[in-house]
Amino acid sequence: MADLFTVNKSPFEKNSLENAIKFSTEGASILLIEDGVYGASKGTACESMITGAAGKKFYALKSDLKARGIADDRLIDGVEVVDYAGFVELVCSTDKTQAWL
Amino acid sequence: MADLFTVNKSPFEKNSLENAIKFSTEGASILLIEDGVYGASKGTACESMITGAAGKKFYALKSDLKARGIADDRLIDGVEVVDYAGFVELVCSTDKTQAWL
Amino acid sequence: MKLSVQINEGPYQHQATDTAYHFTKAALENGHEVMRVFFYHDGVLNGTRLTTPPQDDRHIVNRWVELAEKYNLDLVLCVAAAQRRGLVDDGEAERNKKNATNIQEPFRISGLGQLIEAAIQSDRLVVFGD
Amino acid sequence: MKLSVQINEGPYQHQATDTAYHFTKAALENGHEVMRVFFYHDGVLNGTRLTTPPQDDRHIVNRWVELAEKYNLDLVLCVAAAQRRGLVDDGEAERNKKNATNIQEPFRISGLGQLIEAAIQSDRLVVFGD
Amino acid sequence: MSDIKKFMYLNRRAPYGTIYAWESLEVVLIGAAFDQEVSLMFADDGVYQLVKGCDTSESDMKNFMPTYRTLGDYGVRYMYVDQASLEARGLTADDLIEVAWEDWETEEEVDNIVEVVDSAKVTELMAESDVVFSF
Amino acid sequence: MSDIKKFMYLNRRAPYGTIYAWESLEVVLIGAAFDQEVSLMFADDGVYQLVKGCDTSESDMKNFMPTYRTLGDYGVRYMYVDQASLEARGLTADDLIEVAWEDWETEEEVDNIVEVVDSAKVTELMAESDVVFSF
Repeated sequence: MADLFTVNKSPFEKNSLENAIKFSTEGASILLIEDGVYGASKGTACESMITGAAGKKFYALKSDLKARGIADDRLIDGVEVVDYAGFVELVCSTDKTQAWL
Repeated sequence: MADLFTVNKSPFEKNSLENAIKFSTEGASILLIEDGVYGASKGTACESMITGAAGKKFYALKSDLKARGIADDRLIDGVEVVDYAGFVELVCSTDKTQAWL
Repeated sequence: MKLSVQINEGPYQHQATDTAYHFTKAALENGHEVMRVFFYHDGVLNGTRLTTPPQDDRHIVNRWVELAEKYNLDLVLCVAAAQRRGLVDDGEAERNKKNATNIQEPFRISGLGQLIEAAIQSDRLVVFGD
Repeated sequence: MKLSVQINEGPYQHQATDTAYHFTKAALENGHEVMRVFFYHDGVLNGTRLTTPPQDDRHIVNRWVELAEKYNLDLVLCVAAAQRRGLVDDGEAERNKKNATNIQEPFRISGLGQLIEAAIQSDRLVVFGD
Repeated sequence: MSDIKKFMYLNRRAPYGTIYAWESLEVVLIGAAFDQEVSLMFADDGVYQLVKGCDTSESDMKNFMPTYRTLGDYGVRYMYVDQASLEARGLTADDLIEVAWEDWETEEEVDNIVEVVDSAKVTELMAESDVVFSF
Repeated sequence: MSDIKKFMYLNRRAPYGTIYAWESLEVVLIGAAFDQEVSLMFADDGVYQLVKGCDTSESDMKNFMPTYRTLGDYGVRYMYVDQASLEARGLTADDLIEVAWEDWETEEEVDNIVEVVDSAKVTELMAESDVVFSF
């Protein structure tokens, strides 16, 4: 298994998502939380960060998507929505968790 | 007179400097403070933000430059170094001060 | 699994504490052990009993207390960070000659070694910050 | 000129407070009037008397106090922000049934109207934040 | 200078991830008691503050979207949104809430004071203001 | 799993503008009492933490540069710097402090444990670590 990276910053504000992708290995999981979930939206100027990232799996936290009004049909294809239990499961099923603040 | 914009973020971390330049008028003064002073360095990937900004005047706070080891000979040409008294003077001699956080 | 959690930010200003709380709660509810929640940097401000949030908002401090009581959770504030930011228990009040305390039980103030120990003994350390 | 200052961050975590302090001091030393320093968001944490920073570091809270005493400076903490973050004076302690206070004199707790008033009456409002 | 100043509240941060958006709104509400000319500007991630359909029930945070809708009653006359910021985020005016306004004395009404403006206009509006509040 | 874990302290923030760099260093110092394999990684604005010639006398903040120089004595064996981050900032290894290291038991000595590595190596080193501390 590879690592889990959490990203909590908007990709428009900070380069956290970009660098989490850059510095993670093939097979890594990247979980978008807090303002990080904006990175999961389709049709934005930052969309290609995720659509262009081969070999990584992306997740977004459900309650943070809902709080920000990002409906499921606006998500980039392949981004999986998880709840907090899913977050815990991701932490446990990967080698370690790195907060990419 | 035009406005004073203060920028306290590294241009590598956040788009504050870029947008302060974009949203300020001709003749505006832009003062780099705290981590914002990194934007005043020559030879960086962000250098063109300042060298390419026509019609704006740039300042950098002396004590913040010194704390970060940025010597005078590393400053982009035309960036003026001010101390806190100079900061106060800039605030008073411009129309208003906008913190571009 | 045995998890530990580190929190770098204070309540309300950043969502980090909220996320950490919901994560910790979910971990406990799903049968995992949470060895320790370590509050560092402004995170120590989670441990004050003097907050009065608006009635229509969540009470972040009390939420931690209830979780700690239900699961016997170890809530540790870093002493160095607490001193800088004015978080004081009886011991600290005596040592630093302060005439009041503001810590909420069962938060406790201890050293950074508690974070290192948690990192060594836990299967996972999960960090929440700004 | 008549200036006012707004501070959005707490001490130590962000440099904003340091910058605001040096700016305010320079303004006063250069003959300007500083009508008010208004502490908002985590900025209210500047007003606690319970901090004990390391001896080789600056004492941010005391620095404000000394400046206030020398220049009769008005240091105002926003009441709503203070309640969320556990900054308490005698009045707040009584109102919200808290058994301790942590405010440092001459900081005072008041409403957001004090910020609006400062913005109206001052020639310049200068904001320091994150 | 007259007693009436042009106040602009500059919003450049996303809601919920930090408290700045909400505590900034609290200033606007309190400020209504003072008779100033008030506008709000949303740029960068600040445009997210006005996106419709936010539901904070699962995240246990206070949903302050309803408060934005009442701003017309709190003396706010103009709410501007930077077009480039909106477009970069794949959003249009249709994704944003509407805020109505009515002058109780003159009975003048405006259906929606939320207005998308280009960058040059943002610059002009900020420059025209007497005080810009940043959070 | 053995009792010895590989700890990595990940530094991605500039010094002084926030306290994270300094309080992160305090963890490293305290952590020296525990026998783990410790490395520090500097990337993004974190590379600024190692720049020579900082002088905080005028800003009244504590200068913690001297503390970095002593890290070899605190059990830190490796200090890595991301090359791309360094180059984007117009810096080279010559701009950074040097940190010496000596193993008191074996008398093995290293003049400078600060090493500039490429992005692939950063990824590899992080992946190899058992715990990554973020501040």
